[in-house]
Amino acid sequence: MSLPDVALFLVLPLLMVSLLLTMVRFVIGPRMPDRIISIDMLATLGIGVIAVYAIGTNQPVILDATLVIALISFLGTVAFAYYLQRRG
Amino acid sequence: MSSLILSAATRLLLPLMLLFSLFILIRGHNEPGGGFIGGLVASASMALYAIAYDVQRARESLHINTITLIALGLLLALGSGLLPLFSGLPFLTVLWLADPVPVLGEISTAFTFDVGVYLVVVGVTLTIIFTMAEEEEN
Amino acid sequence: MNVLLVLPILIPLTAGIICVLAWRQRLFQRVIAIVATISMLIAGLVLLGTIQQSGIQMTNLGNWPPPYSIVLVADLFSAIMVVMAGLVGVSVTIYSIVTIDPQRESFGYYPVMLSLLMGVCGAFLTGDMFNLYVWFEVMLISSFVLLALGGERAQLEGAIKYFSLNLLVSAFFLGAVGFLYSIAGSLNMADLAIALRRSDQTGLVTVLAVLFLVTFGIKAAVFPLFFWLPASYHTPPVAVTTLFSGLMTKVGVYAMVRIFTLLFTQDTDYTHTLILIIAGFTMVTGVLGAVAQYDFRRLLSFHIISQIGYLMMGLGIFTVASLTGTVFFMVHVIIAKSALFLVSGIAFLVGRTYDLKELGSLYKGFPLLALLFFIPAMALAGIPPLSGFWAKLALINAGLAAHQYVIVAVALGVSVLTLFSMTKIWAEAFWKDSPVMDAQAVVLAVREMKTSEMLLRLAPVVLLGGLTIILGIAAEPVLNLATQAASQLLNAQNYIRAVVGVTP
Amino acid sequence: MPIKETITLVLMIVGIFFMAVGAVGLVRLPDLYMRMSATTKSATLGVGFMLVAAAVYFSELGTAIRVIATIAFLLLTAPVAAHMIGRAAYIRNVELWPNTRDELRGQYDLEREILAGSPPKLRDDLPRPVAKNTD
Amino acid sequence: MQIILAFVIGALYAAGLYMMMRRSIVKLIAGLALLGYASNLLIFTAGRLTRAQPPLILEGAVSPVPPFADPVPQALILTAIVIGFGLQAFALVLIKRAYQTVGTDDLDQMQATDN
Amino acid sequence: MNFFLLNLLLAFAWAALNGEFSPEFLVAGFILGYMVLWVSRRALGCSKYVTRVPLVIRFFFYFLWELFKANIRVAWEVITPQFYMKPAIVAVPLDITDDIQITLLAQLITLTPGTLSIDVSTDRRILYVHAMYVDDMEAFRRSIKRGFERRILELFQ
Amino acid sequence: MLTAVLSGFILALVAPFLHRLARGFTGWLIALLPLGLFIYFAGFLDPISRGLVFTEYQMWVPSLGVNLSFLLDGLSLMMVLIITGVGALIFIYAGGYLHGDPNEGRFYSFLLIFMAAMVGLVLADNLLTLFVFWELTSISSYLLIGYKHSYADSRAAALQALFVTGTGGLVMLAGFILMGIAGGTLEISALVGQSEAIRESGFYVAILLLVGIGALTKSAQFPFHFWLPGAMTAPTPVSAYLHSATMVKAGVYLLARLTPVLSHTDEWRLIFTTVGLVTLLIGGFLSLRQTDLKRILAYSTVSSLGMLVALLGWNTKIAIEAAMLFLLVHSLYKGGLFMVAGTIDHETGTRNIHELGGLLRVMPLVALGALLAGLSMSGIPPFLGFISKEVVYEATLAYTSEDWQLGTLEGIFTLVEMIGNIIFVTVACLLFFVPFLGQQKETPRHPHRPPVSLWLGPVILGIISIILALLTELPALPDIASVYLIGPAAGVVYGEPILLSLHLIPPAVVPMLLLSIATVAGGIGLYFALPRVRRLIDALDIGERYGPERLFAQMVVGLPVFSRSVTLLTQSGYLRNYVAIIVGTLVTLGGYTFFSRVALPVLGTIDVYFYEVVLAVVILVALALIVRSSSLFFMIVALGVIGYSIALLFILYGAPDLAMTQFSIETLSVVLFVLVLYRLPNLAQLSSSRARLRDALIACSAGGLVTLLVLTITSRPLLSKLNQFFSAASYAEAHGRNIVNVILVDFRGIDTLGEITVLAIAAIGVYALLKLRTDDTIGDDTESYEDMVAVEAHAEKEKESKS
Ligand code: NA
Ligand code: NA
Repeated sequence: MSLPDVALFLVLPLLMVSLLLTMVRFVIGPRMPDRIISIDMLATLGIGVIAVYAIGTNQPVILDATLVIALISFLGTVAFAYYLQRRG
Repeated sequence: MSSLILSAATRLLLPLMLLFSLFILIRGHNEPGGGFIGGLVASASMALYAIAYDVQRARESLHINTITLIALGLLLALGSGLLPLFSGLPFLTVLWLADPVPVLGEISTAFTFDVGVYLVVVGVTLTIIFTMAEEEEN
Repeated sequence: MNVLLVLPILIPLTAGIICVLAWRQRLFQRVIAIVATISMLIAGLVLLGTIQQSGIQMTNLGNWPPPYSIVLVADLFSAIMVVMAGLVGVSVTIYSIVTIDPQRESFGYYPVMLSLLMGVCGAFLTGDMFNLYVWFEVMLISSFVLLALGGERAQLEGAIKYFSLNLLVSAFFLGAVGFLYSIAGSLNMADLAIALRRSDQTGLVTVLAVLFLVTFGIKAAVFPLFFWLPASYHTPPVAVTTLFSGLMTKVGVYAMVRIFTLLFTQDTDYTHTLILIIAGFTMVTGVLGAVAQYDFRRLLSFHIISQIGYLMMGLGIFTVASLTGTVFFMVHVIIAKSALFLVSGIAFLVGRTYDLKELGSLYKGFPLLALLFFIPAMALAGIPPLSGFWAKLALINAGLAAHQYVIVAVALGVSVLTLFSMTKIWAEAFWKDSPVMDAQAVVLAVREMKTSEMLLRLAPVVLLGGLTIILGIAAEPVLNLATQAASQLLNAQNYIRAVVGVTP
Repeated sequence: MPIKETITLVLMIVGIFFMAVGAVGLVRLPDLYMRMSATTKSATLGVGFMLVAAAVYFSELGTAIRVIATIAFLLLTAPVAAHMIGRAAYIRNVELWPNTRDELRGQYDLEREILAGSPPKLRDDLPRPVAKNTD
Repeated sequence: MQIILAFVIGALYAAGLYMMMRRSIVKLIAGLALLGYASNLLIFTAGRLTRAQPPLILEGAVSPVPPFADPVPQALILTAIVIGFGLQAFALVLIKRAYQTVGTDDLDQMQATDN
Repeated sequence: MNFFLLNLLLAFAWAALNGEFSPEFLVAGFILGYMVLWVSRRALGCSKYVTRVPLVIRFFFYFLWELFKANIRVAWEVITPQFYMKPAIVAVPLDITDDIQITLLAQLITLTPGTLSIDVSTDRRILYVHAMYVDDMEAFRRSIKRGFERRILELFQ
Repeated sequence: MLTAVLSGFILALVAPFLHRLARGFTGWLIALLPLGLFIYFAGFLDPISRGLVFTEYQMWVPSLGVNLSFLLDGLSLMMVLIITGVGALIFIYAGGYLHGDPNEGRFYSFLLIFMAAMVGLVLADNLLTLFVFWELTSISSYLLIGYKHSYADSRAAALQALFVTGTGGLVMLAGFILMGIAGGTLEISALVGQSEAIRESGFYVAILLLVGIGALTKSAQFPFHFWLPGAMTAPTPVSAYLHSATMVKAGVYLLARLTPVLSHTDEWRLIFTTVGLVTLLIGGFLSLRQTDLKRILAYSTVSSLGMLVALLGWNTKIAIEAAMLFLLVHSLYKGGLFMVAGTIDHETGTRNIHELGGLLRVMPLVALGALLAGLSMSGIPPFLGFISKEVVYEATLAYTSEDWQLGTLEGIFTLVEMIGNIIFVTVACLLFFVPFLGQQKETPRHPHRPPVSLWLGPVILGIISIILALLTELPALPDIASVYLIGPAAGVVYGEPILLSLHLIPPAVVPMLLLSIATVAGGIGLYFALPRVRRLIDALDIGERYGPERLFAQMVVGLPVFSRSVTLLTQSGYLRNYVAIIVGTLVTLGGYTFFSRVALPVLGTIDVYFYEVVLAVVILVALALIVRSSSLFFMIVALGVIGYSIALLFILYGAPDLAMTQFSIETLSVVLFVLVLYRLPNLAQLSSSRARLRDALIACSAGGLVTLLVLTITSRPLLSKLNQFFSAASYAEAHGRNIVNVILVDFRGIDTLGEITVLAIAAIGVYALLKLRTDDTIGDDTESYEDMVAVEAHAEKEKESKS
């Protein structure tokens, strides 16, 4: 098993399992902040997926996307928190 | 209720994000990126700023009316397309500067067009977000 | 290269940008808008002349060879539509100057109106399916803004429906374009025409044709997809309604005509019969809606639908004669309907209501307005020798020649109902004595208004009303043009050759 | 396996381990605050490892810089996000695990938008901040 | 994967349309957003999926090394996404204003001006 | 002066992002950085950046170690079926006063698994931290103050 | 001839201004035009009697086969002389009748338009040109009937007339076009030669029916007759001119004009004879039960028109002669009688026959006019009416003159004719005896001696009737009626020249004379028996209660109600219904097309990786949550999940640009959502479970269709030439390595330009929508919501009160 294969067929599926677990929390909640941290986690996992996929398919270019996610997804979470805190 | 931690972090993030947005804009012709994504990242930074502080401050730090920014962006994009008409070429034909400019590399009307896109995206996103946020604050 | 083709898009865009830069300069914006729309009209006319002289015009934007670039193509039909856009633009702008309130003017009314015109002209001129989508969206967002600008409750309620259903169109359109690309691997209409003619997946192509039929059908407000129109068209200022009625649905019809003459001609027995059926129902439901109305503007709005049926009828019959009818009808209905909407606005101005039961005494008190209503109204009803008569005659002629008796019968019946509802307006708003306002009060109300403002209000109506008469009495040149346009439409090879240089 | 690939592999495995821990923690831990403690950190650490793995694997300066930038951004932003959510959750009365001792109770004054900074001591008698439960 | 995505797209359309048919004005927004996703994914899938390199030309090369993803649907979707963003922003504000003005989130209460 | 440093930093960042530390890129980065700073000058206000490189490096490794330690602990907690934690929200009195420093402290605390800065009091004198393993509240306060806070103070002296 | 037609239209344009100058003399002044035309056309009498025809041809709209071609032959000449001659008298009459009316100028305009259109109609040789004028007469008639527009019944009558004749006209238009298709030309003169072709084209019956309906509506034939009595709300000059002398003759004229083209078939005879006779009877009987002078005249006009149609339907040479003669005679006496009725109304303020009496002393000259016309109408010598009645009887009797056996059909025809004529006599008595003789009664207005303009017309028309009759027996003078008018006209209709010789004095005691005498006797008898007969007719109460008029009235009320219910059905106001219908349409049409034309795709092996499935699952789960969620916030978060997952999909399939854009947009969308939805309520569950099921079914079938399409389309590979070109040219020619970006800014730059325009406008829209919020922004032609709803309530109330 070559490294890319490990990345694609071992690490990536594990990441996906993590993703599913995250979705479990997303679904069961119980409160909104739980769901927000789920999608925060989702973004983090996304970065992981991209990194692993970059290794697995030899595409360094897509690592640029991680930068964008790292910068931007934060804004989403902040907005959610802002909303959560103020809504009433 | 503002957050000290968020405000302080934003002060650091804002320039980084703006810089990054320019980076994405400039290399867009050759690598993933371009005016859209660049513009979106730039507006994200300002949006963050507006959330961390307030819209008024964000508007002031921009120094330019967002709607004017939109118009300027459109004008730049349009102008880039109009330029070739003067050389008898069809609208939106890309013209290249003979010599490459340091850093930016080879300059073309495609690039200025993309800069226009960047400005429009920033202007639009910020107009929308600022207006909405001001509405909320009232 | 051909600058002429780009001008109808560039003029409103440039003017719009200037207006945005001069955000609070209302006077300046008015001047810019007038100059821009007049220039558009002139550019359109020059384009029309050029095409008549030297055939279909094409420019490949970005200087890439077609079918890879986005091309702007203008055949006679496109050019006629551009001219109509210019005409409506000029009329509406003049009318707007006095009727649009300062608040709207200082919140981007003119730039948005100009961008609507830009989108409309883009849609008329583009030779690329996805680019058509983009122009549709330009048009759409501009219309959303114009519709909602002001934020009155009725406007918002109308806008929500308009908005939702039109976004549905966007979703369908986008999907359909995606499918088109995924079947034919191209986006250029002429190139697609070749590819679809050669395609062995004729069944799928027909399915796509139906998808587009529904998509553009919503846009064109045909039965049973027209709901957004009567829900919203009567809510914004009349200038906006006029702009919409003159151009928005017509873009849908234009697109329909374009693709069902250029792209989807494989299974005309099925597709065009379907169009014919839709046309019939559209005419009937539209006119019934109008008959049911007692509100000046809503009645007119329902008529838009009915008229769309006639336009579709010409496409469905699918002969040179019938398409001639469609093209001529298009010119006629844009002019007549715009005039009527503007009249409704002036009637409101005098009577302070659109309710036909409340309106009245206008014939006695404001005979000029009565005349300005009567002419386009009769034109719309197809009374000779006004423009509508020739339009209907051409369609009925074509229908009978093609043995499409049912649709002809429907068209004639609807014509009667059209007359019925036009005379209803006439009887209620003009002949009848208003329960709240006698003729003297009307005269006073008219006198109270500034003469210069009244002149600006009436000028576009006089222009358009005059055109219905001219178009009626001197129908031949325009019919001739329409015939040429129709034969260009039906002989798609010319279009294809003009764009990609080869014929299928 | 060459050394570069081995390092990559190890980094990836460590990374996925921490990420998985984060995900499991997210599901398992009993209250929101602990879930946040677990995920934000573990996942950030994990993803950091993976990014470094990629940097090692591609061994290019450009990629490496981007990776470092990404990690830096993550380290900078993730805690801010956590703080924002945690604070909002607390203000919105998201339950603490029953055994949690709480020195923050009663410190928020939402009307005046201030958080009191009085000397720390346990004040179980004070009411929790009043805020409507809306989600 | 195209097969699975075909079903995902179908589900997105179905859910989007279903949400548009609800009476709550807020659900309408969700419906519109879902339709946007659906259309984008549709173009993406209909343009054929490739587990391949992005359509980028590497330094030193003059054309991308096959197999690479078709850039055309990507460009189209990008345009569509951005347009959709603009429309969505407007939709949001419109709906909020409507809610404030009409005073209800029930679309059935917004039918007086229709016929 | 601080601006100049930050600008320089940005110039390097730019060059780094481009993966090319040629003079052109540095100049360009400087110019672009200047533009960026100009745009965000209000946001930044005046703040003191004293760069003590060795301290930073030491601090960095200290932090990494803490991070790793805490991670292992949380991992253990998560993987093993039983829960061992003793959570508490602890009010940590602050000696540092500067916004950036407080933020840095809060960030570091949050980044360490098992602890989470929830908020800073409006008067900036107390940091409220949620922690999973608090046997003794006072001991926890001390550990924060002697660990991260002391090092940050050193860093920014 | 074109000039003759146009002169009327042009004068119509200036008439109101002329009226401002001429004031009381406008009628006289304007009458000069018809008089001039009359004289001009009279000049053609001689050449045309010698068999010449005059044509004029001017291209108009050749693309549609419409030319301004005019034909002046015997038929059109007679018609045009009636139109201009009576017209001149009517303008004079109108000048007196409308004196002082504020809208007098406008009235002349309408009347002139009518006259010009009528002249055009009878002169036109092109069917469509004829139609153009035909419609113009309808419209001008509409405006004239509704002249007293303040009155609801005037407006209703105007609409009724327009509706009936307008509908008929449109039907006729279809017939004309079919005739043009069948005969290959629209020129009537050329169609005469194509009559064989038309009869054999398969369109014949259709043409006959369509054109017939046009003619019958215009000429007020049963069952379309009802509009004519209604039209009596018009000022009397209009009734006299349009609704007796000219416009209502247009249908008869058309039948006459098309006789050479369409007649000589059983269908022709059956249709027109039957309709004519039925109308003759119904009109006659109904005229007896009226008490309003004008309505009496109107029904008797209906009856007369029935006679004309029946005669043309009968289609023999003599019948045609009789029709032409009666047409002329009727125009002369009925026009006169209307003017008399109008004068009485004008002077006394009433037209009710029971309120009138003894007017002979007040207005002797009017009485003279009435007497002359009445005598002509009764068919008493020496009036042209007498000759006409003789010829009419001859038409049916002479048909079998060879063996003197009256067939059943002929018998019926003759009988009906006779009943009709008897009623004419009765009506003539009624109109003269009741108002003019006996005791003078108290009337709303005290009658004065009317001015010359108000009696001149009837007297002149009566005198003409006598002169024309006398001329038939004076060898020294030209027999104008036979040689110049009826002969040439009948010749045109018959299809070959007719040498006609009418006689005032019958050559012998022929059956016709006996019938004539019997008719007059019967008519006078009926007059005296009228009160009893009237009761009988009232008891029968035909026509008005169950007749087509009632039907029309119900339609006028019912049509809006029906329309409203249809409209409410479609335009329900519920967005969800709209979406459901639109999607339903898409699914139905698309599904039908798909399943009828496309083979279901054969699915290959599912080539899929675990991580891809997970992403799909995540999307589906989030979808399910959105659909079921009741929390707004949850919805937003779930949308974010879908957006992020799609972005990841984009990464997996080689679209980093897309992924980056999707991520950014998604996040910014969240910010927007959060900012805006802040104050919106949670997701209420408002629909019933049945509605939810229905919607779910529709939505799922739409989704299913999309899925099927995607599967089918992607089952074959795509060869994209765009991709090939772009990837080859991106670096080499456009100098960019990121092909997607190069497409966006270079290959398809205009898309991007449009797209940023969309963004810009959206931003302006958001800005304006949020900032522009004052309650007084309603523009000067924008209604407020309350007003709109008020209209709605109005309509509802209306509907309720009607039902
Ligand atoms: Na921690
Ligand atoms: Na979104």
